[in-house]
Amino acid sequence: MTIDTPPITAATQRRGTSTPATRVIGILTISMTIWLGVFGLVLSPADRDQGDAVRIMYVHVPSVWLAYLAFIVTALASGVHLFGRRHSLQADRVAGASAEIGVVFMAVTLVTGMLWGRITWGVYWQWDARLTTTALLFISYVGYLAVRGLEGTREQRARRSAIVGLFAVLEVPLVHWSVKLWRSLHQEATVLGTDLDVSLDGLMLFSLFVGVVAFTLLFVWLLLHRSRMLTMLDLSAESGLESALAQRRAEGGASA
Amino acid sequence: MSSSGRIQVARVVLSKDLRIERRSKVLTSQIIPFAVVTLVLFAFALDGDAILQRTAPGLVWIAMLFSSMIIVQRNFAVETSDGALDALRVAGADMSAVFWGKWLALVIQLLVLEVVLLIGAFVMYGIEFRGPGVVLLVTSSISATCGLSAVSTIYAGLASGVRGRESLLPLLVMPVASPVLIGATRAAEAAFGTGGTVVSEGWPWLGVLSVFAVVFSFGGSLAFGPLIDD
Amino acid sequence: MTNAGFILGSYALTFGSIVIFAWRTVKVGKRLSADLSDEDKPWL
Amino acid sequence: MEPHVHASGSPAVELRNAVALISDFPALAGLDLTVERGEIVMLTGPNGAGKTTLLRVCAGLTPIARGYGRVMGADVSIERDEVRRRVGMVAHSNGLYDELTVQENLEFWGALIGAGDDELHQAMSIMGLDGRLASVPVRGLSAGQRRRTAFAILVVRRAGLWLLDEPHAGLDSSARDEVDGILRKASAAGATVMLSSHELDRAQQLATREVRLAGGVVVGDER
Repeated sequence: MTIDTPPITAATQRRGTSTPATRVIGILTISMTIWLGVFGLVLSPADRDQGDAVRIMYVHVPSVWLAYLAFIVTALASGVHLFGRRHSLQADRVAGASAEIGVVFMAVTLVTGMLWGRITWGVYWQWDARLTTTALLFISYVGYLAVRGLEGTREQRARRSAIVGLFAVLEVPLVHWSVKLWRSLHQEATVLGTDLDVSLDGLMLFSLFVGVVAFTLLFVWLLLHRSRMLTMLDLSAESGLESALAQRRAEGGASA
Repeated sequence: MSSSGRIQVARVVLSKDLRIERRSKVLTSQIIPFAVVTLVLFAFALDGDAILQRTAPGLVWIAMLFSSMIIVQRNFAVETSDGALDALRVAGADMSAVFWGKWLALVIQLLVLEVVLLIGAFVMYGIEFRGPGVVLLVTSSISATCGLSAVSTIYAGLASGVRGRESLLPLLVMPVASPVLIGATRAAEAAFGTGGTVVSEGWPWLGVLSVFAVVFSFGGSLAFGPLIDD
Repeated sequence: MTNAGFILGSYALTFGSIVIFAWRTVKVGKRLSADLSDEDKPWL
Repeated sequence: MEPHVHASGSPAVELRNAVALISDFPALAGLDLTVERGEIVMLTGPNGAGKTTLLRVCAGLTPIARGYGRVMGADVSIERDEVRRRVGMVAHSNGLYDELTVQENLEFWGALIGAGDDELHQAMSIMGLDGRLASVPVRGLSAGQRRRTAFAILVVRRAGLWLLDEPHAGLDSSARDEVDGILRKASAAGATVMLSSHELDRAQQLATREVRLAGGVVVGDER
């Protein structure tokens, strides 16, 4: 089987999914992340109540922010695909790329949250509204990615996953509301407050701010690269169509 | 298609599903025994009358959730085993009407199962029905069943005809259905007075369950066509 | 620093995941890029 | 019972350079085909030639990725629902509910499209399904009887274009003759028939035309 490959120039190959813009964002992300490390681990003070454990917050809160941001982008892009006049496949790829990023950071959030919980509450897990909603949301988006992996045409994949993506968003307030109601009726289980019982002073707040900025930049960088990667994944299948058609017709000619 | 035409399609699909169930008796000969065995196994695992009485509402609803996965898979296997779903598509049947028909068929099957499970919990776990709790129990169970049925039907439709549907369906349904599990369990606890709860604590749950049922039934009727027919 | 293992572990986990995920994305992108002509890359 | 005849001036099927993809595989690779009303077209060709996909495209089940297609006067890309209303398809599977009787299966379809009882009975008698057979659950039928039930549904639906994927498969020779007889009758009543088959000698007897597919395109066309 021969596949016609376009001429490969060294420049094309090296370029990959990056552009000047992503390189700038990348450099900004790296420098902000270094600052996050410096502020989070060195410059910011230990908390009065939590001690050094508060330092986990500087990676935990930005990751959960990034994950939720990613899922919001997935929902918006799903809506653009489903309700847009052109049923854009590019929107679908953005939705998929964003969900993949969200799932990775949701996993990071859950694990860092458990480590933090182990230090401050003495247990890894508590059934409070925020943790439970986060865990269920994580599983929902694992399901979303499973739906994207189903066989079928790109249009089918896009439509199915856009619908599942929108249902997953509908689910968030319902899950959160029900878990919250559940916990509020069972006061005995909420001895350990899971709110951020941290009094944030100036430098702590600033460290958190650095983390949020760093991760927002990181999200933009990852989304650009990842959606371009998914676009190429689709296109490389499509650009094979001409040769696949020729090959398919030759099959007919041979047996006629 | 006119709205009377839609109602006609939904009614025809509903009566067809129920007639198939009456003929094949899968619910009575397989699903109900499975659910009852689950209740018995819970009793072995959670050895102790006090624990069982305390957890009875939750166990009943977990058994419901698992059984509903099997019933809905069966309801869609009927459509796909001989290509009837394709035939429905070629015939241009209104898919949102098909959704309502299959949704109501599942609601009815689940309600039958629920009655059996509640009787089972009454006999085996020692729950007690209280006069004022009955209204709460009935209304919350119906709302929960409507919501659960909607979610299951949407995702069973999505998963029908793809490889690996048996494992995909629970992965998709379980997280979404978690408010139903929480709400139905808490409402049932309030209705039974489990752990000293009073009936009035159950009413907010009826709200959660009703909102869930409305959102996912109407969402499902809109989404079902595009999910199945693409 | 008290609980240094947990704290440094969280940082290592977070940054490690980011690096692995980003590196894989870029690497797959480069591999695919080699097989496609520039018209197929609307961002260029 | 006359099949619906829509915009009878146009051909039953008109495909121009149609490409249909199954995942990324071009099952139809730029196929051209015109079928006039009333023809009985036999599709032949090796396995994987694209026969099933061609039938599914005509039924509005598989979309075309490129090219142009009209079926019974309706555009397959734009007026998909209209196409579906005018055609009927019996694939390898018959689309029947095993637990229901022949009559109940027909009643289900009749109720879906609002056909009356007399239409159902007429369809059943055309297919020789009246009397004792009517009240037998479909799971208890022979392969030929199941096929006849599926055809009866096409009659009830008054499909103008019958798309049949291997209607002879799994049938004994008398049942095959029966199928041929039914198709001639349907054709005489005004329906256009497209069927795929591996049986070349049957093609010559039954069909008014034999279209040979290979590699997702038409490679032979004999009347």
